[in-house]
Amino acid sequence: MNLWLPAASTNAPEVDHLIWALLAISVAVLCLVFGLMLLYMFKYRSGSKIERGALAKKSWRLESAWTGATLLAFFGLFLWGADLYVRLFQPPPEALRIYVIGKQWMWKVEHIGGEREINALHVPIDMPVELVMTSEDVIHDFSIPAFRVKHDVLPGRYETLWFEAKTPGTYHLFCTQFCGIDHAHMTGEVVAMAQPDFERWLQQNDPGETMAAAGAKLYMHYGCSGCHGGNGASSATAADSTRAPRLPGLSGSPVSLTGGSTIKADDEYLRNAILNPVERRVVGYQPIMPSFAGLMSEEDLLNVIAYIKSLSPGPAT
Amino acid sequence: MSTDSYLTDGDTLRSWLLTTDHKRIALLYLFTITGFFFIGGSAAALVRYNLITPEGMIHSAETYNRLFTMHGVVMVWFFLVPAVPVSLGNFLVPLMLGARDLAFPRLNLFSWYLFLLGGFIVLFSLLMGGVDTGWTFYTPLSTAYSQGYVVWCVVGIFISGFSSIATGVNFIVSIHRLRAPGMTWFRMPVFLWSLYATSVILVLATPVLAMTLLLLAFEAIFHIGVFDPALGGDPLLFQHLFWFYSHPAVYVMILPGFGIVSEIIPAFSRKELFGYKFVVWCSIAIAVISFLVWGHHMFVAGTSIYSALVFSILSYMVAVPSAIKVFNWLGTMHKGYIRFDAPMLYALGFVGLFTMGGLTGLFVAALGADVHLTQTYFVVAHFHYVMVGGMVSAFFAGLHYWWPKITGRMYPEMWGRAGALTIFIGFHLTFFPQFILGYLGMPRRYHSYSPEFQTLNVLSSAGTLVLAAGYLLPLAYLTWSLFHGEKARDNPWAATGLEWLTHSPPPTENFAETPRVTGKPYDYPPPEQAAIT
Amino acid sequence: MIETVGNHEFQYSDARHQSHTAISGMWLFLASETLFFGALFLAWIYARHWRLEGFDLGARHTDMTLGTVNSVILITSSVIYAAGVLYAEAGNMRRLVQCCYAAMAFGVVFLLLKFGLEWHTDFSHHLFPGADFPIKGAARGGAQLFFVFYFMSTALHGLHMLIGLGLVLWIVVRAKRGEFTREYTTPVTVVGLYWAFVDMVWIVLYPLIYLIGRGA
Amino acid sequence: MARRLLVTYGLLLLLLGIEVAGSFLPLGRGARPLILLPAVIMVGIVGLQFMDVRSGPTIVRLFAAGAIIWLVILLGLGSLDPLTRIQYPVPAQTAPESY
Repeated sequence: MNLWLPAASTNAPEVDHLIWALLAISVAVLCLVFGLMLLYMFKYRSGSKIERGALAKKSWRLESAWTGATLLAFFGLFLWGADLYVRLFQPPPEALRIYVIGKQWMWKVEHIGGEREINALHVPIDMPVELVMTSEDVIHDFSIPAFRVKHDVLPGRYETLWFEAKTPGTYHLFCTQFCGIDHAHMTGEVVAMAQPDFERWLQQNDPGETMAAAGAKLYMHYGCSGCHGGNGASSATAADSTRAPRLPGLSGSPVSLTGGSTIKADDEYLRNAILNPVERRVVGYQPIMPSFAGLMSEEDLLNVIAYIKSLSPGPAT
Repeated sequence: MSTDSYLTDGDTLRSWLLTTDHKRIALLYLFTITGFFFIGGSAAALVRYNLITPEGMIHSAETYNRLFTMHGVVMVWFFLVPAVPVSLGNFLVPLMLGARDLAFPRLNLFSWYLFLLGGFIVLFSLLMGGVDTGWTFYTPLSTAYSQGYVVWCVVGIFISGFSSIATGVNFIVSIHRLRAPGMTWFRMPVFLWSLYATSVILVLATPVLAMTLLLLAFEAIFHIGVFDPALGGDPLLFQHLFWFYSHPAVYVMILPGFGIVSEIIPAFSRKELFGYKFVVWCSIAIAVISFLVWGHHMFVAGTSIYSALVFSILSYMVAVPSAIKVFNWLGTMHKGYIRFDAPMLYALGFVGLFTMGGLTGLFVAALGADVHLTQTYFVVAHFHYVMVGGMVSAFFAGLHYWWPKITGRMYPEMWGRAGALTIFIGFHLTFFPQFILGYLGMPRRYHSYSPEFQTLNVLSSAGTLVLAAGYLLPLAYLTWSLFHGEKARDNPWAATGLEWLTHSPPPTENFAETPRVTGKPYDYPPPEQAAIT
Repeated sequence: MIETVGNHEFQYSDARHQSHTAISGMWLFLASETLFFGALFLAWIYARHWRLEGFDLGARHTDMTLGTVNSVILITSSVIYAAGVLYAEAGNMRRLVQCCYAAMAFGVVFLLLKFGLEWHTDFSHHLFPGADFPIKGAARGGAQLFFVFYFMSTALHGLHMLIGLGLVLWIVVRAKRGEFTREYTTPVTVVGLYWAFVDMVWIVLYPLIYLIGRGA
Repeated sequence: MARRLLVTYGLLLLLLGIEVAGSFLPLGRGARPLILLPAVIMVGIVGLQFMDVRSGPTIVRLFAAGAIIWLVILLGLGSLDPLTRIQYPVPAQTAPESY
């Protein structure tokens, strides 16, 4: 029976400090409550003859004292917890992005270079890793207790989770949102490796075709080239360029939409644009793009998005 | 025992099944919820039996999923939410008010039949095909991917929800309109205040549950996409609507417990309740703030950061009134003349266990810690400490305290104390190891788990046996006391409160003439003056 | 059963005490009904927020003239019933019965227009969310969500209308039996509260369904 | 008394007219819920006139206020999440050329 959970990521010790602080406060309050209760039970039991003295009439001074103390302590705990939480939602820009797809009772993981894993996740240590996760059916939850992180994986949306592994080793991976019959078997292992080991592992499992390359093939297969042109540069003739927006340089740049809002063209925007194009229509284009919802599997979608992003300058993360 | 009590006033089946006497309806409810308590309890015992070995004693995960769902559904909607308000509440509210019955007696009887109908439909769905979604029915699992009788189960809960609304309306209107002459708002016992706060939550939260379950049933039948992202809906909408009801519902479970303990501790410390006004305003504050905090169930569910921050600070605010209550109970015991009868032991058990449950609530309200601790056995232990350690202990305390008034018989004192201690020990043995399991990361609702968690799980399953024995003990000696218990006097505890002015068991019309209230509710003189034999 | 002691049940001190209790009981029930529909309004906010374009497109497929006519009818019906309550308090039971009949007539017309005409045309256009939903393309999801809200809210409101009509009919029966006097008109007031609440729900539902989706 | 009812009836129809007219204004997509304003006023009128909130027992006003406050809690706090939910927080794109 081990009573100790390895703290294998950079934020794990901070979460542990918060939990130990909460534990300390709880034990202190428990000693106060249990101590007073036992003291009164013994000292003021009906048989004892000790002098009870005058009963305190005005109670509000005491009441406001312990209310104020509780409020102060709680506000401090809230701030500490909130600080950790907000940092959990701000992945550093240089994070290595790995795609995770939850499916009823298994985890599929895809690296940029095309390496694929089932119920396993190999990550380098001392480098921030950002998981971009979606689900193909019900809500799952990608949870790594040793890294003190978990986040629900929702169908129809991308959810992100980032951590920076610190100590190499193999740690548990659990699905912690009830997802059906074999929810208990939807587990796996997270292997944190030193940088060189990770590079060697990538080489061994390199399928020879990066996500972007796979995406290019799918781009042709699904007929995107018909409107957006061979390499997404909108077909040669100027007339056609009004049919569909140009794709090179799109990823990461601001896009102005009908209805007046402008948002950044990130993964979620590209996904929405493919699955229900009319929702986030670019200003100046007719809603003629068909919806690919239900036609394109999650893996293909991720690969096509990787390809579109590879057309833009800058990183192909 | 006076011959013409409400028990002997007509003994045909019809006089019981068509009664509008709040005391008889309370007994009908008491038998019903006891039945549901033991159904839910046996499901829990099977769940713990399965978790003895890492690969699970029950070989099929499907059966295990249906068992813990049954445990959740039956315990939440058919024992914890109704328990105190419908049994002790129905019996005592008119008596404590000095009234002859509740404001709408026929509505009260109708609410029992609704409760029964909802209960049978849910039991039918649980036993026929079983529901495998957990009592939280998260979509799209419950609407698109579940094989169980989810729609039937949801209809059953929908119907029993109206029984809660009816009870809530009855209590609120009765407390407003039927108080005895002289009983101003601040001369009312705290038990009535806590039932008032509970009824406010029942009336205002249950309708949202009704609509949520209706939307869920429509989605499951017609696949209309309200919650299914493939068709444009948002699964988080279901979670928001569900927890908008379900968090106030956990305060529906604990508030009556506060009321009972605030009655018992002054009675057995022979001392006035410390800070009466603070305890009263804390109950009202809990009823209001409990509606603002439901987001803390969804910190990792994918809601926005800002709403998580707002819900976290509000969750800390709702913990303050509960802390104030605990300090006031201790203040009451200070310089008191404490007697250790069974009700007092249960009440002290409540204070201890509820404090531990409440403090672990601070862990999961802190955003940083919640990310690690949520969806693990830490949360399971937290809400069992508050609900089983808190609410069920308070329910047993109230049951023993008012047993002479309800049945006219005294429960066997030594057996009562033995029951209290067994439950206290069995409870800790069952649920304390789960805190450690939760920190180590063992997820909840797992049919099989990794081997390193086995020792703590075996410890917890062993504790379940002691706890089960602890719960069967009162069932035995209370039933025994119905026939062979010593005759109870009208006021065995020399307690204050209008319910102790009438006979036990009280006549059908409660009071010969409506009592007048003159003083504060808890003026207990030190024992030299009021000798209790 | 409950033996009435001089026109009020035994647990009340006097008739006025019981009538006020019945009124406050109905008000509390209406508070719970408000939150029952409130959950549906939250679903409206979510669906319209995520699928704005499709949702409003779906809203433009509703028949606005019919909706507006129905609103006028329901407002008229609740004004007439309010007049009936005033007549009852003035002791003129014959007028009360007439007002009840008029209010019920308008209510029935509302239901006929809504379920007979409007739903019939909607079903003929296959507007109920399902396989043969006419609006294709990407806006389909949002439009279907709108019609989920449309059919569910009108069905629930219609159900409450039927209950309301039943209650008004019950008032007519009791008035005919002469149970109401100038002093004792509590049931008339209580049913008036319920009927006004049903009108309130429609007043809020009408713009959510017919107006907000339209516009330049 | 009948005059008060007729005035109420006229007021309600007037507000209904304003509402319908308002729906033709070129309001932006987001601002369309402003059309609900006349509806809220109408609900207030029906509450005050037909349900005579003012003359009934005091707790009627308590329950009416309670219903409104809880509705605001449900709709306000409930819609806080979708309105502020960043779909997919993407930091600025300045990553090293590692792959």
